[in-house]
This record gives sequence, C-alpha cells and structure tokens, in this order.
Amino acid sequence: MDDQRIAPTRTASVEQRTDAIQAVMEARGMQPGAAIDSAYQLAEEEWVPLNGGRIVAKAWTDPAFRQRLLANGKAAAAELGLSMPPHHRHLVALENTADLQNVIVCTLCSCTAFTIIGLPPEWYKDLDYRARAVRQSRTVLKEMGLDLPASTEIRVWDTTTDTRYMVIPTQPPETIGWPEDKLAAIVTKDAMIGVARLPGT
Amino acid sequence: MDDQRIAPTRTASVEQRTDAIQAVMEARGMQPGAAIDSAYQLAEEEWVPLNGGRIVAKAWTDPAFRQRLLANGKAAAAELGLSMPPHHRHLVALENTADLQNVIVCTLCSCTAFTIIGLPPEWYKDLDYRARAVRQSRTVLKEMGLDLPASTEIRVWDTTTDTRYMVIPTQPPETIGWPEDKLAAIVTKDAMIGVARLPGT
Amino acid sequence: MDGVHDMGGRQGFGPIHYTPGAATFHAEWERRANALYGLAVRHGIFNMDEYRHGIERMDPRHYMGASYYERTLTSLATLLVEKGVVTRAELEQLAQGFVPLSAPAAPGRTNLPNRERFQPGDRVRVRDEFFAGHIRMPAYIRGKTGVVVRETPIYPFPDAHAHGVPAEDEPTFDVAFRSEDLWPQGADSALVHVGVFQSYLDRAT
Amino acid sequence: MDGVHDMGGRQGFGPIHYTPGAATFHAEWERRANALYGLAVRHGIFNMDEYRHGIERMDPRHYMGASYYERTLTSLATLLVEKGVVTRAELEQLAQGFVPLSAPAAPGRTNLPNRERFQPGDRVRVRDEFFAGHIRMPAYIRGKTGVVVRETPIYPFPDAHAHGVPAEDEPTFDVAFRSEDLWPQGADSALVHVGVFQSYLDRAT
Repeated sequence: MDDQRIAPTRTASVEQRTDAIQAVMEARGMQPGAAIDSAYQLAEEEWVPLNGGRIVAKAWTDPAFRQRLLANGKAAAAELGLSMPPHHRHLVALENTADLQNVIVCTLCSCTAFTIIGLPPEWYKDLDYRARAVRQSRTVLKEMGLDLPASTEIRVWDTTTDTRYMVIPTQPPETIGWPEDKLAAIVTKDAMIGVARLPGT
Repeated sequence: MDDQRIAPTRTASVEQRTDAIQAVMEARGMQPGAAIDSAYQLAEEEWVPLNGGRIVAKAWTDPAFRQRLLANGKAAAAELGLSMPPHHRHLVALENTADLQNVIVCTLCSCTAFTIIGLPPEWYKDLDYRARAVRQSRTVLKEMGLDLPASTEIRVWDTTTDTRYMVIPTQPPETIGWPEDKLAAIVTKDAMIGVARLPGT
Repeated sequence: MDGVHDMGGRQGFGPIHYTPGAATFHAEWERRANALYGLAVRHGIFNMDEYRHGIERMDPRHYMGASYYERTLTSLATLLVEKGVVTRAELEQLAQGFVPLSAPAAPGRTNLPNRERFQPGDRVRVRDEFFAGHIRMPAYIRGKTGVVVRETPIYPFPDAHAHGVPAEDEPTFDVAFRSEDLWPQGADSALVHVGVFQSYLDRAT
Repeated sequence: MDGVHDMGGRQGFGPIHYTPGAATFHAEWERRANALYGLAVRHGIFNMDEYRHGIERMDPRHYMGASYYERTLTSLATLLVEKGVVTRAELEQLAQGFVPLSAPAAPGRTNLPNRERFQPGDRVRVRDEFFAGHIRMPAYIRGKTGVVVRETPIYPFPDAHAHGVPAEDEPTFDVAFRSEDLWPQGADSALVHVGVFQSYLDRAT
C-alpha cells in the first residue's frame, strides 16, 4: 500500500488512531470538529427510540396509518417528520402478534434503522448475538429474558441489504385508550429490535 | 464448572498456567518433570525428519519396499524400526511425480505424522496455512516458493482422521545411485509435507 | 468473501451480554470514530459498501479481537489511505505508532447474467457460488431454497458498488427460509428472512 | 460444531509466514505444554478427540488470538478441571490469576444409522446435517459429492469418542473431491482428499 514507510513497532492506541484521522480531516478542510459535535447531538437528541415509539403509537391508534406504515415504512415515518439516511431506501415495519415474534439481527455487520429506533446497543453489535440469533433464535431470546411459549412463531430478519426493519410490538392491554404521546414513551429500543416485549404482553 | 471460586481479575500468563498444570501433575504423582525431559529428547533426537528421509530413500532404491510402503505405510516404517503413537493407526505414503504434487494440511487442527517427519513447523499450524492450503493450493505453494507448471496436478490431503500422511518427493536425478544414508539426509520435512520439492526436481 | 465477519450460525459463542437499554458508546473516541466515518461518507470519499468491505478485509485475528468501533476505525483508516487522502506513513507519524490497515480487496464484479424477476410465493434457490469480493449473501443461505415474500425496489449491487465497478441497481427480494432447511437438525425452529439481491438468485426447480 | 476452528476455505487470511526448515517451538513453556498434554493422554485422563474438542470449545475470540500452544494449554486446563483432576479454584490459585477455560461441550452422539460399506470408485455424498459436538467433517465438504479412493480400517467415532458416548469403531473412507465442486468459481483447481467417517456418508444417487 505504501511500502516506503518505516513500520513502527508499537501499535498506536485507538485514541491515537482516532486523533490522527481527525487531524488529517482537519488538514483537508473537512471540519471534523463540527461533524463530531453534530454527531453527539444527533445521537443524543435526534436518533432516539422515541421516534420509533411515535410510529408504533400511531400504528396502534390509527388503522389507516398502520396500513400506510405496513405498505411503505419510510413514507409513513416521513409523515411524522422522521427521516432516514439516503442509503436506507426502505423501512419495513414488522408487526408482532400474540403468536408471532419478529426479531432483527445483522449477521454480516450491525445494520440498524438508527435514525428511527436509535443507535444499536452494544450487545446487538457483539459477535455472540450476530452468530447465534439467526440459528438459535428461541434459545437466545430466552437467555435474554424473553421466554416465549412454544406456540409463538419466531421470524428472524437478517439485515443483509440497506432495507431497514423495525418491530411493532403488541400493545399492552392496559394502555388501550392512552394518548399517542404517552404510548410513544413506553416503547423501548429493545422491543423494536424484537428481543423484548412490552410489560403485560 | 466451579462457581464458588472468586474470579481473579488478571489472566495468568501462559508460563504461569503451564507452571500450575505442571504442579498439579507433580502433586498427583504423574512425574511431569520426567515427561518433559523425555519429550525434549524425543523432539530433538527421535522424531526427526531423518526418519521420513530413511523411508523415502529406501522407497527410491528398493522397489519391493516401495510397494510395501504404498500398501501399508505403518508396517513399512516398522521395518525400519520407526513407530507411531497408538492412535495413529495408519500411515499413507503419497508419491509425487513430475506431473503430480501432493500437499498435506490439517484444516481442523494440526495433525502430522510427527514421529516420522518431525513435529510440525510453525507455519503449518498457523491459521493462514490451514485456511488457504485447501482452497488456494497452487497460489499458496507459489507464495511459498514452489511455482508449479500448470501441467502439474495438485492433490491436497486434509488430515481429518488419525490416518497420517507423508509425501514421497521425486528423487533428484543427480542422486541416482547414491547410498541410502546419503539419500536420506537430503530429504526435508517441508518436502515430506509437500510444500517444497528437492533441489533439481 | 467467506470471511470471519460472516457470523450467522457460527458456533462456539456464548451468552449475549444483554442488559435492557444498554449503551451504544463506551468511550469518547468511539463517538468520534463513528462521526468521522460518517463525515467521510458524506464527503463522498467512500460509500457504505466500501466501508463495510473495509471492515471485512481486516486480518481475521484483528477482526475477532477488535471492538466494534476499532473495526470502524480500521476501515476508515484503510479507505483514507487507499483513496489517497493520506499516506500510511503520514497517518502513522500522526498516530505515533503502527496503524493496522485492512488487506487489499479482490476484484469486484458487475451484475450477474440471467437475472429473473420473481413474484411473491416463488420458490428461489441461492446460487451456489463463491465470490472473493464484497457480497451481501451470508454463507448460510448459499445453495438453499426459500420463498419470495416481497420485492424491494432497487439498490446498488454491493459486489460492484464496494469495488468501483459499474453496475445497474438491482431489486432485492425478501426471501423466507426455514431454519430447518438452513441447518438441518441444528437450529431452533424459525422462519429466517433474508434480503437477497437478484443476482444471487435462481428460480428453484 | 461449526466453530472458528473449522478453517478450511475461510478467506481473509494472508501470506503464509514460511521459512524453510522453520522451528516448532519458540519458548520453553511451549515444550512443556506439549509434553504435559501428552502425559495426560498416556495416563488415560482424556483421549485425543477430547483434547481436540477441548480446543474447539474455546471462546472463538480467544481461539483466534491464541498461539498454537496456548490452545494446547487451554484444552489441557479445561479437561483437567472437567475430569476432576483439579478444581478451577486450585488451578487459579497456583497460576496466580485467571485461567481461561473452554465452554462446556454439547452432547455427543453414537454411530449414525444406515451406514454403508463403500468400494473404491463409489460416488458418495457427505450428509447435509449439523452436529453441535465434536465432529471431524470439515464444513467445506458438507452436502458435497466425491469419489471413494480407498477404505481405511476402523477408528473410534469422534462424535462419540470426544464425549464419552459408547460407539463402534468405524471405517473411514479416503474421498476425493474436486475443488471446483467444493468452491464453485472460487478455488484453485485441485483434488482434495478428505478422510471421512462412514457415519457422515451416503451413497450418491
């Protein structure tokens, strides 16, 4: 790649490597500092599970929206002012029922609908989840605290293309009739990945 | 396994772990010190490539022995006073020709006819050789300095059972007529694994 | 490529280290690494397929031992060098040490011939072939038969897009496989849905 | 088990670090580790299949990062604890630190039904099945067809022998596969010979 360099003996730390790349981008006029500040703000304030929660709450309460969501997730999200990066061309909403549990994994890397449900949690990116969720789905869910009855079918969705998935959990019965904003707040990231159900469901 | 232990925070070094196991065996009366001394002696003096070299030299010079070797390698080795561990129940000798190169690998671990050709070299046990030799045989041999003509067929032997293999290299033409002991000394471990040919062949 | 990144179904792994509501980042540099690769993508220095392939091309030992964001960092560093944004020597001088980079890529390929348009309900078979470049076909579906659930409108073809090879965008098909077909006698019962590019599929006969 | 130890055909690896006449050992502890596992085998504490499976059951990250003799050491430590020769607590006290052990084994299995006796020249197909215990069938031959070259007299059946399960010794067959069949469009041309236990084979139709 660049054979003339004198190979240093000590591997630079991850911090040193990050600093070096940031310095290069700074020198090339790419304004990495602003990008980092913006990424902090996006991760903390914009790409929050409440986005997905709002979609789920509206799907629970508005049958026409639910139909539009199932037909074209990205357009339905846009109705709520929620966007996705350009390369995420499609969003597929997967509806759980009492007898069906949808679970999302990315065996090849760690793809997630991150603008909608938030950045992926650490365990989702770990090799263990990527290796096992697709082959030992019921066992893995049980280990994670979701002990499904044998009658519940499991569908695993491996995110191998840039289509993104989100799970629509079943609505807790005691929340029927709640206002959308209150419903949106009870929907967790883990339930939208499909490794958890909401309390009472 | 043993849940009552208090998990130590620092991983013991490989030397510390080896010391600990040796101490356990010592305490159990297994005499590990003598076993280690014996293993040193076996590795340095008994399990030497010259064993395989003697087999090869005799196969080159004694057609009847060659036939017995190809029919039953372990019995032929025993004729020369060479033994194999009990679990190595069979030895298969693989004859190279000008148009055929046999190559040995163990993709699942690092099995070798170690009493005959010597303990396996480091690269044989490396993940790179195990992953690539079976699928990129010609490329790997070329990288290792054995650039075979396209007309030379390659046969790769993956040591998945406790049958052991050794390659009988082709004899350098200028050594025709040499005495067996002189011939035995020119046969290398790498040639008996099949990643090298002898000079002039 | 049949790399170690292709984790689906590999055994020997243990319990998921799950805590409800787990964090995304652990250290400040992880947030920066994540932001900087996104910045490079927005500047058009590389695309997401190139980024993913940059991770896949890591030395397998490094891949297995690295944290998620160290993999991000390694692909980012590799692509900045490969794209000529910086030399490895300059990067290592700035980092004051060795900067591990990924191995060079094998050649890419364009869309495959004899692509078919499938309808929901069609039985399809994933082509039994091996490609050394970037490919979004997990090995566990190779040669396996499933049922088309829906067509998803077109995407760039990863095998080309990660390698700068011209290609048409392709539809992908949501294909449902029975886990019992994927791993006979070796899987929990489930339907496994995989998004499969048109070039990877034949009609099952 | 489909572990990371099953390396045959995995991509992403680089040049062989080959030097003619390379050494076997680098450090004094490696010689000792090698001698001590051999001693345990001679004492009948475990057999070679158990030893190999002890390595395969290592955490995949540890396996990939460990040297050859660290893998030896890990299997040896694991089996001494599992066989009750020493407790992990005592071992760690002696080692003055954490001693990584391999994960517990899945159940073994005995010989498979419907085993056939094959003759040289017979076409055979490796059974398309998945077994979570010790198995000496590299994944790259699963479901593939080859030709029997010879029969080798009987050996202990690894899937049983590594797990203390009673089983008959079985013949193995030297089966020759074309690399083009194993990795269509993805391998150097060669005949690949694999020793395959009778239980893993069906007659090809």
